Amino acid sequence: MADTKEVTTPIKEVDRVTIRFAGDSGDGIQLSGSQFTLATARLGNDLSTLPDFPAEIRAPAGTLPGVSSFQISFSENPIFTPGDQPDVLVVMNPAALKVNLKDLTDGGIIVANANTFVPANFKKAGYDSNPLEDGSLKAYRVIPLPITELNARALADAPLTKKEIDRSKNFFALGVVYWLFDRPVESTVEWVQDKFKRRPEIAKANVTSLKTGYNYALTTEVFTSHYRVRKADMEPGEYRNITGTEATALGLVAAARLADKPLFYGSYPITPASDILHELAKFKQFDVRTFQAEDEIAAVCATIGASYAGAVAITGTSGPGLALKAEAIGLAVMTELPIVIINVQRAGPSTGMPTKTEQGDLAMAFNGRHGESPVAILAASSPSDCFTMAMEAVRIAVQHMTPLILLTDGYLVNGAEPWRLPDVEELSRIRITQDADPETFQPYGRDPETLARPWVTPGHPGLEHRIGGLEKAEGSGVVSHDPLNHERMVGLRAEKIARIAHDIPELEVEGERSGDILVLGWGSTYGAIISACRQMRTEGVRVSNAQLRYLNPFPRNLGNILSRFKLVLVPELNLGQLRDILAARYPGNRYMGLNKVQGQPFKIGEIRAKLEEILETGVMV
Amino acid sequence: MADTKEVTTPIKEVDRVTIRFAGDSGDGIQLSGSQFTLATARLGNDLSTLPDFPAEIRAPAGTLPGVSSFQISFSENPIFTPGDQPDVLVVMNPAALKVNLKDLTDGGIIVANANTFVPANFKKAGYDSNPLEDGSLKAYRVIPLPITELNARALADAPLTKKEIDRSKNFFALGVVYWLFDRPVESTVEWVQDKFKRRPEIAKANVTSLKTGYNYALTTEVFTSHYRVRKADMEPGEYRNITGTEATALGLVAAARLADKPLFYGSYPITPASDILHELAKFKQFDVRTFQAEDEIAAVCATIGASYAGAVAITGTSGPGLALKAEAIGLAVMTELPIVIINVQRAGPSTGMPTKTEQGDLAMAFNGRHGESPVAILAASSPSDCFTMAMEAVRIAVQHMTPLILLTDGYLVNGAEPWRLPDVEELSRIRITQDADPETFQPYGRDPETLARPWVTPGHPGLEHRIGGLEKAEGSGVVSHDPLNHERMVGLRAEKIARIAHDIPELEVEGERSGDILVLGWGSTYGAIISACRQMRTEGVRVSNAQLRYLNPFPRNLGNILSRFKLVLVPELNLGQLRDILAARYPGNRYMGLNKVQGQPFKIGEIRAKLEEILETGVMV
Amino acid sequence: MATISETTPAPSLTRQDFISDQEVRWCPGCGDYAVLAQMQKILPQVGVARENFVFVSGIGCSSRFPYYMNTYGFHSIHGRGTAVATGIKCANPNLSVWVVTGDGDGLSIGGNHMLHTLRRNVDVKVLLFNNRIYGLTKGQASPTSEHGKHTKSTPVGSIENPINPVSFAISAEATFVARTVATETKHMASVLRRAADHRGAAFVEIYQNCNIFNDGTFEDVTARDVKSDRLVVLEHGKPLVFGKNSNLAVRLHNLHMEVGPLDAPSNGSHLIVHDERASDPTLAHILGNMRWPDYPECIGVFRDVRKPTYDELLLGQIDQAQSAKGAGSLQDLIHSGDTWTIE
Amino acid sequence: MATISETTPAPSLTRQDFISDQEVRWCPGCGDYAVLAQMQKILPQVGVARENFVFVSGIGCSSRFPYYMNTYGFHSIHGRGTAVATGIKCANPNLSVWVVTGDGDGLSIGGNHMLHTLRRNVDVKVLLFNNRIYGLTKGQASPTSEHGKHTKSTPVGSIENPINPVSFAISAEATFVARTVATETKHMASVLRRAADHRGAAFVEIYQNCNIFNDGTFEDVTARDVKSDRLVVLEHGKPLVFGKNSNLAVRLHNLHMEVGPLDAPSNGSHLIVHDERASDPTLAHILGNMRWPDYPECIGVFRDVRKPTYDELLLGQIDQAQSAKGAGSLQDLIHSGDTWTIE
Ligand SMILES: Cc1ncc(C[n+]2csc(CCOP(=O)(O)OP(=O)(O)O)c2C)c(N)n1
Ligand SMILES: Cc1ncc(C[n+]2csc(CCOP(=O)(O)OP(=O)(O)O)c2C)c(N)n1
Ligand code: SF4
Ligand code: SF4
Ligand SMILES: [Mg+2]
Ligand SMILES: [Mg+2]
Repeated sequence: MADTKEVTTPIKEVDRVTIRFAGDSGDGIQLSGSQFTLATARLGNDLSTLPDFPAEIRAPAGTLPGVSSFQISFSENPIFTPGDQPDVLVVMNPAALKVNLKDLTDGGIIVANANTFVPANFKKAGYDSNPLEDGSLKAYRVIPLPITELNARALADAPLTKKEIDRSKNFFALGVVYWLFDRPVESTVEWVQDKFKRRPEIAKANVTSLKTGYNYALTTEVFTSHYRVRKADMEPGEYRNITGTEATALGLVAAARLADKPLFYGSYPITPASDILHELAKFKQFDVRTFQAEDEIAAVCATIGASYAGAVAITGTSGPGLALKAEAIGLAVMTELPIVIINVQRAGPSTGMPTKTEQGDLAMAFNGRHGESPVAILAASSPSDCFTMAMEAVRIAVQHMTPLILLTDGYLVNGAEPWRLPDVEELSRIRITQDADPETFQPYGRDPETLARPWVTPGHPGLEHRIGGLEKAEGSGVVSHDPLNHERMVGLRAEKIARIAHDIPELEVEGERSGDILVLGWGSTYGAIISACRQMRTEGVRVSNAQLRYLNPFPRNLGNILSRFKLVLVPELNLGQLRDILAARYPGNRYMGLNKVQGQPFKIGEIRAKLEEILETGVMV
Repeated sequence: MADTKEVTTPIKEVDRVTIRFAGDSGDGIQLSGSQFTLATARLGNDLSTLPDFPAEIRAPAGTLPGVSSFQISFSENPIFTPGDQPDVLVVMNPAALKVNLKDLTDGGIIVANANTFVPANFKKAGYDSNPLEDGSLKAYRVIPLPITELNARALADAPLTKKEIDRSKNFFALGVVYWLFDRPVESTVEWVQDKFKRRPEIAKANVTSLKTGYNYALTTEVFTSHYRVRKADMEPGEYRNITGTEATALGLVAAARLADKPLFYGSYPITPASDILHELAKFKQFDVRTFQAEDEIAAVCATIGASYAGAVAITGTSGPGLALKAEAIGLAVMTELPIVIINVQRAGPSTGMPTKTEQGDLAMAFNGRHGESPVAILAASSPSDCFTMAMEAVRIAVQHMTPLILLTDGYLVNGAEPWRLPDVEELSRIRITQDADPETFQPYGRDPETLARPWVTPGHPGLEHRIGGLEKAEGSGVVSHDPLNHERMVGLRAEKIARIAHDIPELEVEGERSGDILVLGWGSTYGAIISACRQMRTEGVRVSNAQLRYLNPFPRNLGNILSRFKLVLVPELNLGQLRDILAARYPGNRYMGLNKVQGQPFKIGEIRAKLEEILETGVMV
Repeated sequence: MATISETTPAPSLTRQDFISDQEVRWCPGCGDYAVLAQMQKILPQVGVARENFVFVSGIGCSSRFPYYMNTYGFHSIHGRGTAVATGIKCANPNLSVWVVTGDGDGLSIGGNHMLHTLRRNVDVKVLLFNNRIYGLTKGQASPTSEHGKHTKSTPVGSIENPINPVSFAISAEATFVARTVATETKHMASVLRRAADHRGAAFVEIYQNCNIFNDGTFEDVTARDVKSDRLVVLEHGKPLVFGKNSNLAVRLHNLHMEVGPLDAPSNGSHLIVHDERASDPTLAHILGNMRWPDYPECIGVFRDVRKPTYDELLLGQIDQAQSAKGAGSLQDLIHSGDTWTIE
Repeated sequence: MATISETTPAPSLTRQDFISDQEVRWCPGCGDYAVLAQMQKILPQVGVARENFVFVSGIGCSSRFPYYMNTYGFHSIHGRGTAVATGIKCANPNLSVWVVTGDGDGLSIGGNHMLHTLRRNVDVKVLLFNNRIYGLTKGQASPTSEHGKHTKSTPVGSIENPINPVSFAISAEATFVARTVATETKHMASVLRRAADHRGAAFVEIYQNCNIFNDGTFEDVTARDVKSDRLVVLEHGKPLVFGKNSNLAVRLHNLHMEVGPLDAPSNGSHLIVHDERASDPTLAHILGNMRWPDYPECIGVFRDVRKPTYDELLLGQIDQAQSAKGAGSLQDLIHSGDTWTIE
């Protein structure tokens, strides 16, 4: 809890707080988290959240693998990550404590449901004695509350079963935390009343639990003080909190609308990409046609077919699925059809750690197909940026007639942040110009600027033609085995992708435009990098940062930017895939990797630590 | 026909000759070519051959797409390619002339079956008038022979149908060429007699045609002189002419024998890899178990299963198939099982030009899987080198417990060259040491030197264990989601591959060990590169060359070699895939690409031309 | 650009209109030519404008078919024609979509997509050119090759059991299943014509001779001199009578078929009347499983039932959502959920 | 290293010997537990040494099965268990190879490998845990999900037609096809036991409840109070009699099944005697196709026939080559063909 200032009342003002709620999958942790988030957002804090689900669907209650958690960081300042380390840990059982304690900041607060710290439970979590009592937590401020009991007492008269009563104890805990951080309970009360309108007795019990928790914290003196985080200075507008998944889905729907075409989404379920399918399946009124294919290959092939027939056509998957789609993406390269392949990266290789995040698929996005098979590549940098980049993906694919890979990852799609809602009127239409005159029509004729071929779909009289995976003659598109034609076509396909550089924004550098160190990240490392660099700049360190969201082609000013720094530090959640590509494309610069492959996002502190190490060891001289 | 010297007899001695036989698929072209090759080999010339098949199975007779050809180059000196341009073109019909003329060297000889140059035929080939007569060939020495007619006359008394008689006209043509290059007909006579022992009347006719052709050339004065190429100075030993496909198959069989294990080959047919399957299917007496899978994914998965159960397990395919196998190769990476994936590269992307050669899959071999998923990579450099590299592939895979990709290509596998037969006693055994004591057995324990885990196969009591695609705990191999374990395992898998560098030969440089220009190729470009560089060195140019056959890891001295040259020229049949990898791995050197993407191998002259350009433009200064 | 035309017949199309400008590149004598010719002949009769036909294929000799049709065409990748076609149909259900595939393309690498396309009842017409061999790759065994067959990949004989394409399609619950013979041009034309009219997944197996790598593979039943005694032509509502002089019949005895003279005394067996429209697939299964030399083989339509197609249901759900909720407003969608305002 | 032991029973294995040290990670209440328990119970009886068992799986909740078996185990990738198992069997036919798969793993992404593994009669035992849902990925429709089913991926109902796994396996010509119910532990044990003894491709569908994402999906036929009237237990050589008081029977009427009281008058229909060993798959098909609510559903062994297995034939060809040509000499092989000598 950086920078606490004593005030005269028992309320302390702090500028940033990170809280983690943790408990069994069945403890309603995600719900508590999202309610706290909403209340916080309404107060005008900037915030960022991240849930963490167990790898097992529902491991036995009280076990370590069964622990679920939700982290929120909120601040009066702009915020880009859900926080490196929680300041407060709310744990509903011993397993939750065991799993999460290592992340808690020194001197942090632990709010624990003391009723669950009985021998059977703490042993299941691997404790020999009760950690709340054996002194092992003395580095922290432990607040043990008999939550189950207090909650049951509060609801003694409710017309509910014991199980039902128990199920509302997360609201009691939430009430306590609301008081602790001075949030109003109203938004949650409204939500509960709406959610349980058909079961008013449950609604009532939850509200009672919530308020009782709040009041309990207020009136008893378990906390010596409580905290307030001031409103952030956010751009005026309407906001909602949005996950990367939701933003991706909305971006696709919006893009299809803006292109005035139906949206086709062909996909085979895979964690953590499946939720895009679930989201899109809800939007049938927007003429969204979802197809759950029999496998990833069918998904991408149907997507190619849908594109051929004129839909805005998307397929989404995660690493293993992208590998399976490789051959068919090559077909889209050869047929020059616009499809977007969303790859929600997860920790590999192979099945790896499916619920964990990683940036291990960049090299595959570039090179994971046989032959010279270039595709456009984008990466989203934050949950809400998924909206923008999904729209950009569609725009670029259809305007440049190319398959495009959009990289996100597990961290991005599950994370959430406030999103300032765009006005639909402000979004620009996606124009597809492809008049084709039957007299002069050339299936592989090209737009002189973009080199895009026309997107002529079946149903147009006089334009009947055949396409396919064999090499095409320039212009006519008929099958050709001519050696020089092949070389020209290989060149044209590469050049077509290269020219997208004219149609994307230049890379922006934060900090000085030239200097000693540029921290250059891509995709989801944005939050940690910008946070670390801003912090260090306030401390007077000369470090600049930039984040790549357009990866193939790179922004046209990238080479120039790189050449203006003595050292380019490239933090990646892999062994250095971007760094290798930069070294090949822009030789002559000095690159250094900061590579983490732990299935977890960067912490701000890790980026800082690396920068400090660079400054200290004087490698810069 | 470089360097002809006049002698007193009408025989001219020449040091190298390149002949191309061409005709309809049904004209027996491949047969003529292989017979000529055998006769030439027996004379002690060094040689290299390359067939060229039409993309269509059997296009209509007399059409351009139906033309098949066979090229042989032979010399008194060491020879590494089938020749840039034929000196002699033997054409059995107008289409064959049309397709092949552009390659003929200026002043070259055309032997044509004049009987086929009738209007119906030469029009089918796209000629308006008879090219043998209209003066359009005056830059060449045209020898029109009425082969069909002469052959029919020679066999007037044979007890054969007209069709059967016609079918032997290729032997007539062959006889003419035998005389022209002073080869004895005996080897072919023997072959014919053996081949047609059940149909002696056919055997007799073929022999008659052959001898009549020979005598016709001898006695008529259609040729003003004939040619002789002296014996090459070849290493003593027993030789056979071998294609890349045959050498690959033999290498695999040999390796399995040397490892004392059954050979499993799981594959799905695809041009140009299918022939490996066909070859291996013949070797059942060597305990070769071929499995024609339902697709490439099943092929690689069965191969993984076979490896798991203890076979030397190989899967072979071509580009599109390698793309399909990507996900499963990741499984072999995670389970650290030894499999060899042979990729016979062809021109991509997508279906591309399936019968044409290319080196477009190197980047995919390196990066074509999700996550950090390193595999070993080798490439064969000539047809007979396929034997060596197939054995090396098996040796490295099983001794280092890793999937390994062996890259060949269409040019290599169809090309042939004399191969000095190894003595089986000289081949070293492939030792697999993996004693595992049930008391201490660790499925992911590692050899301290290689980091290989033990290859313990089902059937061993007390060593029962489980493996799979989820991340493994170091040592025990149980499923682990521990962040630091993951990072360690990612590192170990990378390091295991890196350490193979200690177990492979250093890269050899031909020419000076340091200097201005190093021509660095990989795989099948060997022949063109070494020929060009040797030529230029004899001409006094300071250029060195080296050929990579071990690509991941690179030979341990590569970095050092690269740093000793001012410029590294990297010729590749792609857009620069190796060059990019070198630039990333060994920055600070100056690389230049020589890239050809025409579905065809490099010509010696193309490498020379590039070197000359470099020397002339003075980029070196 | 011209807009998508309705599915009304162009005034007067002829066979010629369906011939593309590409030279046909099959081996002389290949069975594929006959299918092409019949297809070009029947399409003008189907009542669909030329621009609304799409031919999709995978890879194989047979899969070059689309190049020769002067319609929209997509020569995709090996085994995936059905998947590509599914996407096309979802994007534009107005199109008449045909998939041309081989025994390798459709039943080996593409077997799974075939299965799922058929069970979903996607409205595509699948023509499986069965030559019991891999033609394009020059002669390996295919999933329909006979047990024991010698091919390049099985030099001492195949050790696999062949798939029966018709049985496969019936199990997959294709709503239209038929078999014909490339050399029986009239029969083939009528089967193609019926497939064209079917709404839903139509599967047609075509016995096709590959004269280069598997010459005569179906001769045992299709040769001129034997075919009338070895091919039973199925006709809806008619008993299974066949033979040179219509003197033979197929009878059912319990669950087994028996073949004998039409006038043989019934010993517990009875003549079967063919019923394409049976919702129960049992009869179709039994007929599909009749294989030479144990039985004569059946050609014609085994099954023709109408069920809602995938694309009808897909678009139906969209229509329903739109009539229930109105065609979605993007502004509302973006502004939905728990929002708040910062001023 | 110890050498591969012969397939003789280790002296005295017990259930305990087959329990691995890994904590079982399925949801409390999941149907998978029962299968695991029965498997661990029957394996000691099979007469195969523990080290010769291999459990292979793809990905899914069910596919975690191998971790819990103290045998050799391979948790491969999604849908590919059967292909991996095929390779294992080719490399070492001595092993008893089991594939554990789910309705998604085995019939969606893995459908093609399943088809080809069964038709090749590879000697593997496939257990398909059918819970009619994707469990591991948290509740999408699977290829066995009912038409109209609401799931995460089909919020207004699935528009696909489900695959019937037993019919699929019968069409694929699996030589052993059975169905059982995870909650019927004794029946399940006996079916698993028989699968273990079968030589050739054995396919067992197991009705398995996913209490988290598809609770009660088979309750209609498996619930305690209805099951005796809705499940017909197949027994070879016995008529299809069922019901609480064995008072109901399944009869054949032409090609259709009829269900009624055992003592109903035969109006052209007749009682069927179950014949697992029929080479003709028709009866098995008809029985497999009986689905609630039109019919009671059959459990037990639909088909059990012996045919040469893929691995027997593969190794047979090798033996034959070796006895004809002798175990190949590498020296001869390398020196074969047209060779010449340079001195
Ligand atoms: C991914 C992939 N694998 C393999 C091939 C090679 N291939 C092309 S066609 C074919 C099989 C052809 O047989 P079939 O489908 O029966 O068609 P036919 O040529 O007999 O008409 C194969 C294996 C390919 N093109 N792509
Ligand atoms: C290539 C690939 N695609 C998708 C997935 C995600 N995935 C894992 S299991 C599964 C389906 C599980 O359903 P099922 O096979 O029925 O098994 P269950 O969990 O129900 O036992 C899916 C789609 C994956 N792991 N790999
Ligand atoms: S190879 Fe066979 S199937 Fe292919 S074109 Fe030739 S004859 Fe037809
Ligand atoms: S999700 Fe369903 S199938 Fe998976 S473990 Fe839980 S109950 Fe079992
Ligand atoms: Mg075929
Ligand atoms: Mg399931």
